[in-house]
Amino acid sequence: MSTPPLITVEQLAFERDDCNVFKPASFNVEAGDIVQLEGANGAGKTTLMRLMTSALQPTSGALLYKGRPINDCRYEYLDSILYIGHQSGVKMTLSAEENLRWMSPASVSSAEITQALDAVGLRGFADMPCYSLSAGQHRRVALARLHTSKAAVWYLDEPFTSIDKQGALALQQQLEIHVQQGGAVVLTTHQNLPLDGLRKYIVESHTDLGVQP
Amino acid sequence: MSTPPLITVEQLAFERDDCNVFKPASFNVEAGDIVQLEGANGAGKTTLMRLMTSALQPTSGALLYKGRPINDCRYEYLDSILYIGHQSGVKMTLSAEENLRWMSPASVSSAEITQALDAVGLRGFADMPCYSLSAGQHRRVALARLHTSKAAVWYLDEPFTSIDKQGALALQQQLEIHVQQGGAVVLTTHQNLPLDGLRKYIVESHTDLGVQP
Amino acid sequence: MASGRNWNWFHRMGSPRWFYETTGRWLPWLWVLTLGLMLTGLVWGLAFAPQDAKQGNSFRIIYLHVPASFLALAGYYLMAIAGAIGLIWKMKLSYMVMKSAAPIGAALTFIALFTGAVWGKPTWGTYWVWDARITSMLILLFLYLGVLALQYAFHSQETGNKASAILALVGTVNIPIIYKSVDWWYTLHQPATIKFTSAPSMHPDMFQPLLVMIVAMYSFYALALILHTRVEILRRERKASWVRELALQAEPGGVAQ
Amino acid sequence: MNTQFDSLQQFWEMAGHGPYVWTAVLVSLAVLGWLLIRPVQQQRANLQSIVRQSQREQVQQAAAAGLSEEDK
Amino acid sequence: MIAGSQGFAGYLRRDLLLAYRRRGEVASPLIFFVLVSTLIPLGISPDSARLAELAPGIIWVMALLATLLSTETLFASDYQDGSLEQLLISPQLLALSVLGKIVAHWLVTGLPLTMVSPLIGVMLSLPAEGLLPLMASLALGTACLSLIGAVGAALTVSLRKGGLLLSVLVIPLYMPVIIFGSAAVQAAVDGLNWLGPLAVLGAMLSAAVALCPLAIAGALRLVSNN
Amino acid sequence: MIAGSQGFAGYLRRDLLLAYRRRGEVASPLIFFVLVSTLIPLGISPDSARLAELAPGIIWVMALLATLLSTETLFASDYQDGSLEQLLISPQLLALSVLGKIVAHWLVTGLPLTMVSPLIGVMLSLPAEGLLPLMASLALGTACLSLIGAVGAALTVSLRKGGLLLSVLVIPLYMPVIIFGSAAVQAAVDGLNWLGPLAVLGAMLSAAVALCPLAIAGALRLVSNN
Ligand code: HEM
Ligand SMILES: Nc1ncnc2c1ncn2[C@@H]1O[C@H](COP(=O)(O)OP(=O)(O)OP(=O)(O)O)[C@@H](O)[C@H]1O
Ligand SMILES: Nc1ncnc2c1ncn2[C@@H]1O[C@H](COP(=O)(O)OP(=O)(O)OP(=O)(O)O)[C@@H](O)[C@H]1O
Ligand SMILES: [Mg+2]
Ligand SMILES: [Mg+2]
Repeated sequence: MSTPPLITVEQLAFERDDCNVFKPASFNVEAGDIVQLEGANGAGKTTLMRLMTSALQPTSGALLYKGRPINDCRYEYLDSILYIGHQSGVKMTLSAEENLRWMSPASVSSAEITQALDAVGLRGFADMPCYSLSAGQHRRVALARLHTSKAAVWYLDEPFTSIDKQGALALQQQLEIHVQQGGAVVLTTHQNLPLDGLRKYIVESHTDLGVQP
Repeated sequence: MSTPPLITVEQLAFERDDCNVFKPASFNVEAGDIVQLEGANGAGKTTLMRLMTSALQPTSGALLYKGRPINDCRYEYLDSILYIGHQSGVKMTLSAEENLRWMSPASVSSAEITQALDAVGLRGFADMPCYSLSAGQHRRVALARLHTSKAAVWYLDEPFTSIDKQGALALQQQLEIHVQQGGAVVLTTHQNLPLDGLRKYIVESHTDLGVQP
Repeated sequence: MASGRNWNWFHRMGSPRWFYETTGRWLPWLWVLTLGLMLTGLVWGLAFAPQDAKQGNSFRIIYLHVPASFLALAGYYLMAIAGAIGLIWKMKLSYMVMKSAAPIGAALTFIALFTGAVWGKPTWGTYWVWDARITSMLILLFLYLGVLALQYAFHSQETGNKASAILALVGTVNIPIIYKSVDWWYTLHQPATIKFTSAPSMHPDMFQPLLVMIVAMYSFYALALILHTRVEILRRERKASWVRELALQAEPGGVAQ
Repeated sequence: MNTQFDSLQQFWEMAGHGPYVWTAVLVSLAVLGWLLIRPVQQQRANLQSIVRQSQREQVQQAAAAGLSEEDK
Repeated sequence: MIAGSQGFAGYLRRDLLLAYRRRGEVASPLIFFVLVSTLIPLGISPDSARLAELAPGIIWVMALLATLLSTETLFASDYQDGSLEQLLISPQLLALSVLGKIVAHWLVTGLPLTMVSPLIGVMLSLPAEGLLPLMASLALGTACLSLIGAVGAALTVSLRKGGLLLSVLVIPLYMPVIIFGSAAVQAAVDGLNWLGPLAVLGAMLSAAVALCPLAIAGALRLVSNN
Repeated sequence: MIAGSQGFAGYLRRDLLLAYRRRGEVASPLIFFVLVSTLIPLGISPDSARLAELAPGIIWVMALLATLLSTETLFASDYQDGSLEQLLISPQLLALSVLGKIVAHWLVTGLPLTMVSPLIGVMLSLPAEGLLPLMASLALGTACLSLIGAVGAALTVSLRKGGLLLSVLVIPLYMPVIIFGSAAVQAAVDGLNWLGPLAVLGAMLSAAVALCPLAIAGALRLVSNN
């Protein structure tokens, strides 16, 4: 018997007001994959991603982790994922360093924290409160988690928002390294990513109300 | 005597904690210009733009509107500009329509409001409260102001954030039409814009603490 | 231009460096004056002044209570005026003065309240009554605390300064109203049980040390305000070259810890 | 002028009012003293840190100068 | 349209609409007022003679708290979503737009509170001759409180979670209002002239209307300037 | 590290750090408590005999309000900046992490409030024998209030600006606490046995510690599910 895929999405669907948000989704995520959820504004990418992190409960369908239903291995699954959403959970009153300290696993050392902040280009800003950071710097604090996390699966909802060109390049490299080391990435973005082995999953709005530009 | 430029930025500087945020900026914006403020994260683009909208008071330097200091013609100037920042001023509890109604000049008719919402692809979402919109839809509500505003100068801080590809194309066309009609646009974005006649102004961080990726 | 000349003194006074150097020359004298007067007044009041006929020795608390009360109130106006000057003429030095005046004023108000409360126990049999003056003093403490809290709530010095200056100004408009209304409130409700001993005819032997203590407290206030302001100046101007030279003179080693 | 008290003991007790008077005096003096001592301490710390910083910058400048000479 | 009236009327209308959207919540100061007033007999004594003595003071203190709590959010959400910045660069007189917001605030808090106060008065056994003065003094007084509170709200708007800091800043400034407000009611109950204290409240209100919007405009420009 | 203690201790530590960052503001419930207590004499009467009668009730009502107001923001900022979502998908027992947050909340509000209450007691002429029962009942009672209030805060967190709605939800639940709390103090002042009411408070607290975190965890999951 072959090993089951890392994550299996089986006819996953979510209803708001008795109406599916997107067409039920089915796909696998394997170690080494970068999956880009694609779709117009309002198609349901964020909703699907939150379902996959188990923050939302699906109305129907199943989410399997290594072949087992998510409810049977909830903590194991949660321990192996990392999610950065539109709102990144960065505390405005804490400094970048404190934020990262708090959002990283307990086993991460101070040196690693400093390294991670350096890596996202926040050297010198580590002890400023986050409300005095620029939009991009703020986002970088959240992205620094990618350097300290031990999670195998990264869920990134529009990670490139507000990040400048060099930062975006660095992040793309980081994603590639992560999947080369056997991790997996699920992300959304409206930009074209020149990444090897990128797979796309098109999220289709279920209603006829999708954005019509 | 030649007519003075629409907007003149003269050695404009802003200090935080006795330290310039960016190297003093000097440039002109003429009718028909699209000026892109470029610079790494934290270089000071947002700060410079807020100075130009007069939301911030500069520490030194001058901002001229049609050759006159801004303080002599404040209301005239404010009447002719439109600013959409990182935070767009969209009220979560109001519907898209109500938000746009409120943010548009009093002379705009209901039909124009509906048209504007259609134009940004929000037909069918007009009367949903904005907290149930997706990130991109939310941003589109703010951008709908561009359709109803009579302002000549648009200040747009990262307008393409969260907007999908088709939306971004439509926005670029809109900017071009605006400047062809004699308007002017000052914007920031980290993407490359394939716009004719785009001019760049590089914002340079004054400190040695800029983001080092 | 002529008017520019007239304002020269004003701008010179607004220069932190001028303030620092001038007050530097006064400081030794102020220290001597303050400590001398304080010591004289206290020893005189506590040990030599005759005891009060009705209140006995507890009356000696007056030598701290009244001077502190005076300066607590005067200090608020000084703080508000400094804030106003800062807001109107954008003078950095006056913000520094305002910022320094807040903790001093709050501390003096606390002393007035504390000594008053302790004094109340032997004379009235209770630590606290809602007398008009006492209530006003308590409100004054709250006003000070508000200014202090706002000052430190902002990350940016300057915003904190300006915000608390606005608050201090609003408070100044309100203080007379507060005092008048509290007075009126008290006369409306006045309970018969307690009569404030206002010491109508104080014996000169009691009064002279009080006078000394009042002068001492003014001197103390000046000293404390100058010391606090100098700290602020150094902190704000730490990059200026005159500060560096000065620091090298004062602490040539600079390596202690 | 004479003291009102015959002995230190009496001065301390103040005919029963000692606890009140002395708490008031000691607390007041503590607060007043704190108002004077704290700025003096802060001033010293400030001066020291300014000196240290300027020393650090001198070292850096020297290093930079050394480097540029090597470049030549 | 320069410095036209759109600023005042526009913000007044918008804030009323926003309030209508959250109408469940706008009723809250009211319900807070009613609920807390019912806590008092629980905590103190259900004896009606005793309650009657306390009623003017208690009602006024609770009205003050209800207003204070609702003032807190006057500018906060506008600050967070960027509307405040739009207000600062709108081509209208800032002080007037701000006044529009405050009037809207009073219409959805102070006014309903005034309307419901006779009910509370009856519940706390306030004698009937105190009811009219209670309403009159609350109407004037809560308007003062909204104006003064708005100054504090403006100063603390950029501080995340400034809620309780706000109370520290403004409660001392509220004291004259509560003194004269409760005194008016007490005077009426005792059969004295209650128009005097009421006139003082009126004077305070005029002063506040004239000065507070300016202070608020200054404070808003200031705190957003960083 | 699955379901380890990091959830509880981690959130406890983090929230204490956050509180320390805003320490000026954390002192506020305290100052609020003191300030509002001074409003009472201004509104009612400076007469100490009268105040002494009211003191137990007033102090308890004010403590309740101070706790209530600070509970409001327990989850609000976490919800807005996305931290709450992170909490929901963290590999720890949700109820424990939540308990950590609540303990931190009590340490920065209920505890200081308890500590300062004798001062207020003295100012409101509470007889000396009431001071110890006041502190004991406040210590137990404010912990109850924090726990119950957190349930309301969790339920209202996703409603924008749920501040006052919260009070409507939780004040009725607070009533037993305030009844037994002020009864304990009153009993002591009247020379009766005050350990009885205190024991009831203790029992309520144990029940609340056991049940509230579960209710809160449920409410948070529910509320964020849209
Ligand atoms: C907490 C309690 C008290 C507070 C807050 C307080 C406050 C004040 C204040 C503000 C003043 C200065 C008034 C002015 O500037 O004109 C003052 C003066 C004075 N206080 Fe107190 N006081 C308190 C308790 C007492 C007690 C218990 C006594 C004596 C029984 C007392 C006796 C005096 C006297 C004799 C004066 C100076 C005479 C005068 O200026 O009228 N005070 N107090
Ligand atoms: N409120 C503030 N207080 C203190 N410093 C601030 C504040 N806002 C921004 N800064 C600092 O000022 C600098 C410029 O910030 P600004 O927001 O203008 O950058 P930006 O060019 O817009 O960056 P981005 O591309 O990330 O949006 C940054 O280094 C930032 O840390
Ligand atoms: N809290 C909510 N309540 C009701 N409807 C919602 C809510 N959040 C999102 N929606 C609706 O669900 C649909 C999907 O939203 P979602 O946020 O998943 O879109 P998205 O693909 O992430 O879009 P974007 O590219 O703009 O981020 C949208 O039509 C949106 O209006
Ligand atoms: Mg999305
Ligand atoms: Mg920016």
